[in-house]
Amino acid sequence: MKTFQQLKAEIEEQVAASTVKPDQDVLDVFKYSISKGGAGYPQDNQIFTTWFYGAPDCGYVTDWCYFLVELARDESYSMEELCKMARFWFVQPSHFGEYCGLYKQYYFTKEIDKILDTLTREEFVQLLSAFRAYIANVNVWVFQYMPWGVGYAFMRKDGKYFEEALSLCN
Amino acid sequence: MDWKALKKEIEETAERSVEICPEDIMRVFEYEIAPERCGTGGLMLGPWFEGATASRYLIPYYIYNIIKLTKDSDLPVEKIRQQMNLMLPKALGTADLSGMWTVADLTRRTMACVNEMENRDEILELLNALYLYGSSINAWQNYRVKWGLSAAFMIPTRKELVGMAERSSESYI
Amino acid sequence: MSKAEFIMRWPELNKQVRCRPIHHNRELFDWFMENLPTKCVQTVTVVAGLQLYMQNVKMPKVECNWIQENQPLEYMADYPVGRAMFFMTAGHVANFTFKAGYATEPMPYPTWAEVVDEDKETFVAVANEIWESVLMDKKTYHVEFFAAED
Amino acid sequence: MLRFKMNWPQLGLAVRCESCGKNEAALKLLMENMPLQTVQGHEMVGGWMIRNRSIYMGKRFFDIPPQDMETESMKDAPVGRISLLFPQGNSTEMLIKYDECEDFRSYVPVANVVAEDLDTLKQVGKLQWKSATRTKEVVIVEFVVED
Repeated sequence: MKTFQQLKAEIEEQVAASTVKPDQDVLDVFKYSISKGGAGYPQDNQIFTTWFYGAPDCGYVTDWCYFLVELARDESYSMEELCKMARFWFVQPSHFGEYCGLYKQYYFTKEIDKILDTLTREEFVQLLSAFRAYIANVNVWVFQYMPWGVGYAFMRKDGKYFEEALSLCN
Repeated sequence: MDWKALKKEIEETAERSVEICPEDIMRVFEYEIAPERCGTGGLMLGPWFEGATASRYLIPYYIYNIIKLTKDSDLPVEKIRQQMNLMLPKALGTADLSGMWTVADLTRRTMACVNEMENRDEILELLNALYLYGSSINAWQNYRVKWGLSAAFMIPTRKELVGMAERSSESYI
Repeated sequence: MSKAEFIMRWPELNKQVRCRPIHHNRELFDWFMENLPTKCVQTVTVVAGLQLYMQNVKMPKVECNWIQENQPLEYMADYPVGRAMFFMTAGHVANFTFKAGYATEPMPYPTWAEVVDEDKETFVAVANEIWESVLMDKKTYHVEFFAAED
Repeated sequence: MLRFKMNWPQLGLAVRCESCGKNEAALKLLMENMPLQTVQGHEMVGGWMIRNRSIYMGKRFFDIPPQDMETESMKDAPVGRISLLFPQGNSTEMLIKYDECEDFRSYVPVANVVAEDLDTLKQVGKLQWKSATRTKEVVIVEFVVED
């Protein structure tokens, strides 16, 4: 079991490593389309649904952490309650993120889970803040690699568009 | 704000959405209709990806967790309110901006109601109605997204990756 | 003893199968039975494996009084075809899947029911037909649940 | 007046930024973390905005509670507005409005790109949009305090 300092340092190291250089997990899944955990294989060997559902489950861990840190400011929440909410809120989506190939973030989730009950309120805030910074980097690279240009084939439409289309239908 | 009337409206909307695909989903995911403000550059892939996610988190994930925590940890009314007002606004804004107007409207009015209600069981009744509706939105989105797009993004197997590596010298750059 | 079987039926396909309890989570099965009849739109999971996905199932009569963290779990990749698990179920809304084929998701869920062996072939055929629809012609299917005796 | 610069070394472009009279304490905290750099992105739902999804605040922990900061919707903000989203602890997102947009979501405004540099900002915004939707070039932005 890592100490609070060791784990925070390890997360910060990963933040530094993925700030301007690609996060390896995101590179694998979103640039190379590798299905590391088997996601998408049963559904026609495609990776798009893994991107669509896997990326946000991991990405929204930033918001789960944000909420937990805000609630930690409120002394009426005991550490026990904060730890329970943390486990209710981000362990499962982080685990799904791992299945989608984003291994490192779930490794951190498991390490955080191990020491969660030993943390002081301040350590809880510091550790989740560092973890949130790493997930934010994962988000950066996900949005960097997502093929947004495909959207040019699915452009916003309005009444005028469909009126013109209708006129061409008969 | 009459919470019973709102609950009835949400339940009727949810009941309808068991049978037929909700209007938000047909408008945004099927017909790609959106107002000027929705979708940077007019592209719908952003609203699809972020809009579907925001509406999935807005009700299925956040309301689900508030209901679950209320039951499991005996969350008092003021903490239900605190968590709603903390967790919902950001996702609500993105869902609304992405064209999920009914989802955003019903959620906004539920928040306004809960901020005035005192009886926890009644709050849970209202949140339950919203959770059923949000689950319907989640189900129909899962159905209506144009998954045919997936065919353009195939997973290379280990063997194919090795094959590509062997041919890499053939690549122009 | 509460009724120990429910029917899962797809009206648009005019097909149905029988479902019974499994070795654990019998109280979850009974809770589901107490809330029948009910129904929802039939979708499928699109990442983890071939599963029928029921995300908006109204549980009108008895509120959910359990959480998955307190229940025995099984790993989705391992449990048999035809078995059901509960996912984000709370209050008066159930959310669950029935495994219909090859699944790679290695995550644990509370399993609670299974299609009877004699009906598994029908079940898998229905699941595949609905999966094809989600990917291609987007027909709408519903699924209904009612106690076996009704 | 607090001042900093945004540099895009690979584009050979830079713009000057200054406090906008709102949330000055938040801007001070952010600037105590400079110099810093991040991979720049683009907003995909709300309109013509550069979106930096991970501004790492590793030197100075951001501890201003949200209720102590003024918010504003992006559609009401002037072009050139720099705003934060969920600033907290070691991380914040940052949105930079470089052209018209109708995004009614609320953000924490902290700075403006100076008027003389708005054309340069718009040029960078368009390059970022081209990267996001076509070229996928990785664009790094640097933030440096100006004395």
